[in-house]
Amino acid sequence: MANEKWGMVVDIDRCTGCQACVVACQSENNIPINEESHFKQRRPIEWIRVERYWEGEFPNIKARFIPVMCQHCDNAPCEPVCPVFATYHNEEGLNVQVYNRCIGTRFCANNCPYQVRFFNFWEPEWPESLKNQLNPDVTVRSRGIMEKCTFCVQRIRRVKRGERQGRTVEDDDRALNPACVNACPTDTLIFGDISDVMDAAHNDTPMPAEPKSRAGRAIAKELEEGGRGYGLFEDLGTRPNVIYLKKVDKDAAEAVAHD
Amino acid sequence: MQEHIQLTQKEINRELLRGIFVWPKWWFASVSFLILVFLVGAGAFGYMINKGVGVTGLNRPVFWGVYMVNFVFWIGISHAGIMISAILRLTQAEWRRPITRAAEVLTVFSLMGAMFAAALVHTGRPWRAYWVFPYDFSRGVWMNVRSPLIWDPSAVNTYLIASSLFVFVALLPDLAIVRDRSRGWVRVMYSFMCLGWRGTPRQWKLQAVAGILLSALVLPVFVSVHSIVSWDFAVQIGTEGWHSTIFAPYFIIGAIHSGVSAVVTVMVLMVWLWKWDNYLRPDHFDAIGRLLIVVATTWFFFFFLEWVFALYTLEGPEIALRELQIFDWPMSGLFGLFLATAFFIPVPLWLFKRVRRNLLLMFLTTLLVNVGMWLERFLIIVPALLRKSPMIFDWGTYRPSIIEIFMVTAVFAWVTLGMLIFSKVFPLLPLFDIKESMVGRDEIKIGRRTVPASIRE
Amino acid sequence: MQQKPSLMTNGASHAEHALATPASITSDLLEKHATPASAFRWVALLCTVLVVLGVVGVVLRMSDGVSDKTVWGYYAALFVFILSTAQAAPMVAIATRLAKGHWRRPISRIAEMFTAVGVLNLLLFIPLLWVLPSLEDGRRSLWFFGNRDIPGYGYAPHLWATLALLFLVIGGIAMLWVSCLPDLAAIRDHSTGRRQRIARRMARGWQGTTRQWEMLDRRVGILGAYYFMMLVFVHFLISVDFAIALVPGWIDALFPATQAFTSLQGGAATVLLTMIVLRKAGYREYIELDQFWSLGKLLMAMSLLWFWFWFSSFNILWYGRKPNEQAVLDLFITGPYFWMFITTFMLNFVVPFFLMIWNPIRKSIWGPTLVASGVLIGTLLDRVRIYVAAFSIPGEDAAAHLLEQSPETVTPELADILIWAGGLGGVVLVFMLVARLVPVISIWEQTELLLYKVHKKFHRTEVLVLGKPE
Amino acid sequence: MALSMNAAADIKSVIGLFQDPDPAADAMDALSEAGFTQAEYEVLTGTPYPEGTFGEAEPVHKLYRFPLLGAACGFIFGLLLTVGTQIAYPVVTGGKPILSIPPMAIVMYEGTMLGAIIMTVFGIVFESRLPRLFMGAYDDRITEGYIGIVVTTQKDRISNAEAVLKEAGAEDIKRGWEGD
Repeated sequence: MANEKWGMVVDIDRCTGCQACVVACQSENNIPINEESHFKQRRPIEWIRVERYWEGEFPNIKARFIPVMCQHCDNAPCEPVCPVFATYHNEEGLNVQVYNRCIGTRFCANNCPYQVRFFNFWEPEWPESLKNQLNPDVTVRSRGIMEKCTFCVQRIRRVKRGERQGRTVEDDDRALNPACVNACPTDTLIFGDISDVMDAAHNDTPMPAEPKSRAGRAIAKELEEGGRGYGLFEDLGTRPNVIYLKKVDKDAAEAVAHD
Repeated sequence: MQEHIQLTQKEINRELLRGIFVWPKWWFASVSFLILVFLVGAGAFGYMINKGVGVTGLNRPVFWGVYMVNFVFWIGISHAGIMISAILRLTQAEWRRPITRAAEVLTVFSLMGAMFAAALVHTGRPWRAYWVFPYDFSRGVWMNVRSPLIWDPSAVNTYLIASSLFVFVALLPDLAIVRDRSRGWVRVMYSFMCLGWRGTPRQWKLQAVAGILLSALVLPVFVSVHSIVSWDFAVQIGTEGWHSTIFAPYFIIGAIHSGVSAVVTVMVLMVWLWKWDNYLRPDHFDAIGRLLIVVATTWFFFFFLEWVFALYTLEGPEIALRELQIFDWPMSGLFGLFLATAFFIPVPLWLFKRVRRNLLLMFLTTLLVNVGMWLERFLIIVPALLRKSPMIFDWGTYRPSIIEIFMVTAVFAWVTLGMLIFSKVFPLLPLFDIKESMVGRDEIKIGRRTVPASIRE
Repeated sequence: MQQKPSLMTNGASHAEHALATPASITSDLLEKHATPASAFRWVALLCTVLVVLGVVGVVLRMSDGVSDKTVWGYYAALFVFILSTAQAAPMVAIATRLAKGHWRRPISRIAEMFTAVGVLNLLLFIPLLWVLPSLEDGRRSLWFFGNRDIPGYGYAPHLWATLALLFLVIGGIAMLWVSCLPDLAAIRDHSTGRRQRIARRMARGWQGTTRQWEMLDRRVGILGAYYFMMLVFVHFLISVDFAIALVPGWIDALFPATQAFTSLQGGAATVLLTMIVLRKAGYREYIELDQFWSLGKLLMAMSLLWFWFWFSSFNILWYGRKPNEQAVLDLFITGPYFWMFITTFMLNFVVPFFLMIWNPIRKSIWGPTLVASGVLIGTLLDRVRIYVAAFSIPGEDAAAHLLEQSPETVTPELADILIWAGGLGGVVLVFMLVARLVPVISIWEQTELLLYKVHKKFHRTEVLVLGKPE
Repeated sequence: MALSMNAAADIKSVIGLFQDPDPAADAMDALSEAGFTQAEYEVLTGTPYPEGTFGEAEPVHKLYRFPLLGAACGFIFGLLLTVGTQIAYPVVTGGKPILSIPPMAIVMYEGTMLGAIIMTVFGIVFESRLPRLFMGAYDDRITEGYIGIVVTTQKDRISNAEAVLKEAGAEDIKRGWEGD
């Protein structure tokens, strides 16, 4: 059978900007604590970030949230520019980063339209009290190299190792889902194998009747009737594997209707 | 050229080998000062390796800063040598003779500066930078040929090797001259370096052929090098304002603009420091000044094209970037300074023959040009990164740290140091070439006027 | 003594003009000019017939109307082809004069005479003004600053392109006239009847005073620089508003420079072909190996630059992989015009470079001529590829940001073939008409060469001494 | 080996120094009249003179073969490098083909030029008959504008050569195996 292609659905309509995904990601992936100084230096490391935009004037002002993580593009601009193959596309559709291999040219970061690649300007540090909460499955990245969201590849690996011992990869398995997905209280983030759906979408063939995963189902539904699905900066042709679902904004809809 | 200064070969030897056999005070003073500056830069580099790239002003999204600016700038300067010597050799311009070697040597040292002090130090883990070379270590992982950062080393190394060999071949006859003037172990050293040159007709003929053949071979390399450097930026779709097809020619012509200006600066210094004004006549500055006018105007045309097409798309992010460049302080100030120094002050001045023949003015204007061209690279690289993403959430600022400034100045020190030391060990003006021009010089009498002429065999 | 020219001699063979004197050159050239070769009449007749056919073709085209610009593609291509060959030819004279190359002297007049062809191109340009859609339909344009309230704003491209072309032609003809003055005076003094009357009227009382010569020198230089800048500017306007702006999603900042540059290649090729014809027409002892050799070198350098310009664009678009860039690549290179592109690539880069790199071929009469004819065909196909494709984009797509799918290849109809025949015939005809007015070899530059080029004995050998007046 | 040593032993060289080109050229003629072959005498100058100034034979060289050879080697090297490394480690990046022509073309181009230039310089040194270990008869004044004519021949004919040179008006005559 064909390999999986891991992808994610981000339903912006459900996002409350609670930042639970950010915290979960930080603790799962051994990301150093972003202290105030990091933000002052404009060097925070946040594999997933929730961008907040204000819309309109007070009092009828709206907060808009959009969680952005690595889009694991099929045509990832960051990959071909790396001189040493430190980042490439693996057979599961993941855009992987090889920490040992990276020499820190930061070329990939410049060529990423989504700003989701991060450079270790300093040696990462944790307060003594947190030394024991580091995740043993995840490398601690030294200074001078790039890092980014991996869709928690360590969790995928753990489950797939189990697969060989008879356990199968079930859809929406909490052991499989990335930390951010498990942490999301409003079910904004849906993770799964979207190979069948994306192939159909890219080849303009009809959507599969029964997509493999819940994420796939959501995408298929929205691309078919809902029409809310889109990818970030689609006009760049990067073919992201993270599909965003538009916000349903009644006021805006009415405003449009009135004009 | 116009005036005739016929000197015996004895005089030429005595004056042009002054650099080797005389030890002026200013030389020791400047060399020791430059070594100091260079060491400070080296110390800064060590500190950065020790602490991490965090000690620079770089941040997200400005991942490339003045290191890259410096890299492009020095690659640009390195284009002077081949531009001058190769093109003028091929067109057999008589006035090239005293200039060529200084230009080529400038090429060699600025290339080294660009490679080590700029391209290398800007990586996060410099001690692993050798992985960009085809070196199959135990993991069996090769470099990624599809990356412009692999094209870069291949091109820059080719150019460095080529230009060094170019200098070496043209040095052989002059090394023989030094050998015959020196005694003891110095003589041994020089006779070793000049490979036992004797000056048979065969050797002279091959010198002539070599000059033309090597020029023809190095020119394509010179074009490819800066094109590839420009593609480091132009292939990127992630950064607004870099993804433009014009970058290769735009960078090349800009490089020639700054490079030829740098050569003029060096020429003036040679006159002032080594008193070689019998060989670098006002006519030479006149001719090269005219060349500069043409180059600068062409460069301005490409600059104009680049801007036209940036605005032509009328895309939001592009407009935001251009607004940052021309309206937001401090970029606006830098932009104005860049335009004034790179084009609008020097070029109108060069239009006057009196200015072109005035060493001091040429010195100042050409220095201005290079200030402007450094700023140009800065304004291409940094603002584009500041306005990198359409998501205004990520727009940032950048201020180079003292560490970065130390390392940038160290590169300037390195190149100047290189030139000074070279001028002490080797003849910086090609003696045999100048002697040839004296032999081959002739004049044609037309009525009362004598027109300077030269023998073409 | 006839010595084999070595690398240093710049190809000057010592026998050349050994016995020539100013008087002999002048009388010989005037005599050749007064009595053209026997074939002259027949060629002129043939060209006139072609021009008539061309007019018929244009009329046919007109009958299709100007609403659908697709059918006008080949017409536009012809216009740009003439712009980038005949109208670029004068650059050969201008550039080499700037570089004080003595080898240019026999051919600089040939190059300058092509400025007159601009008149033909001005006429050809008129119908395009109606064909090109106005900006009101929202297509992108160079004139993004245009204020939409100004009446007729939509026709900014038409206006500026026309003006630029006009000034180009005027400046060019002025340059030709100024540099012809001494020769016209010579005709005036050594001829009778109508030719003398015309020459007198055109020579404007040239006497050859020192002041007049200085004026001539300065004016020719200034007009040359002006012509070059105008040429680049015209290419810029035409290529942006008549090609790039018509193709949605085509953002190629280099293209105007590429077209301007490749036009220089076409110009050099044009001059080379004219040279070989004139050699046949009895100017053999003036247009010699040296000229072919030097232009051959020029062609080699330009073929390399051609590849460089092309690759600079292609590499960026290929690497970027944006959808709009992929669409443009498909339209111009991999798609309907694939074979046309391959032929251009061969004729403008591969063949010139790999033939001209061999000195034996470069240093011959037939070698550069062969390559030049190839280059001309290549330039022709290139212009057809760009402009026919651009004109074949349906108008409604113009406002889009992405070309959804490239249109079919457009094949020339009878009218197009007639127009092309007429256009090319017209170029030759204009050149021949000018050749009746002024000598095709510049008399004064040839005689001037005698002052600066001397063969001397140098100890045991003979050397060529070239004077470089400042 | 020993034989060649002996041969080298009785091959001697002598140099005559001239101020001006004309007497030097006369000396060359005189030498040829005296029965010395073109291979036995050559002129040394401190600066390039136009070919044939002293009536010497125009030197022929095969320099143009070297860059072609070098270019061929460099091109093949570049081809093997690009193709080989990509196939040895086939990793997909950015959806580009494993063997992408444009990047390969760039690297192969640089390889070609590098090979051509290195071989050219090698060719120049080789064709100039350098490096030369034993200088033979030579004088420092040559790089001061003097023109030297070196005769390299059997020991027994050296004196004859010296006579010819003196006859032609050499200012100074030095033997290769004496002095310096």
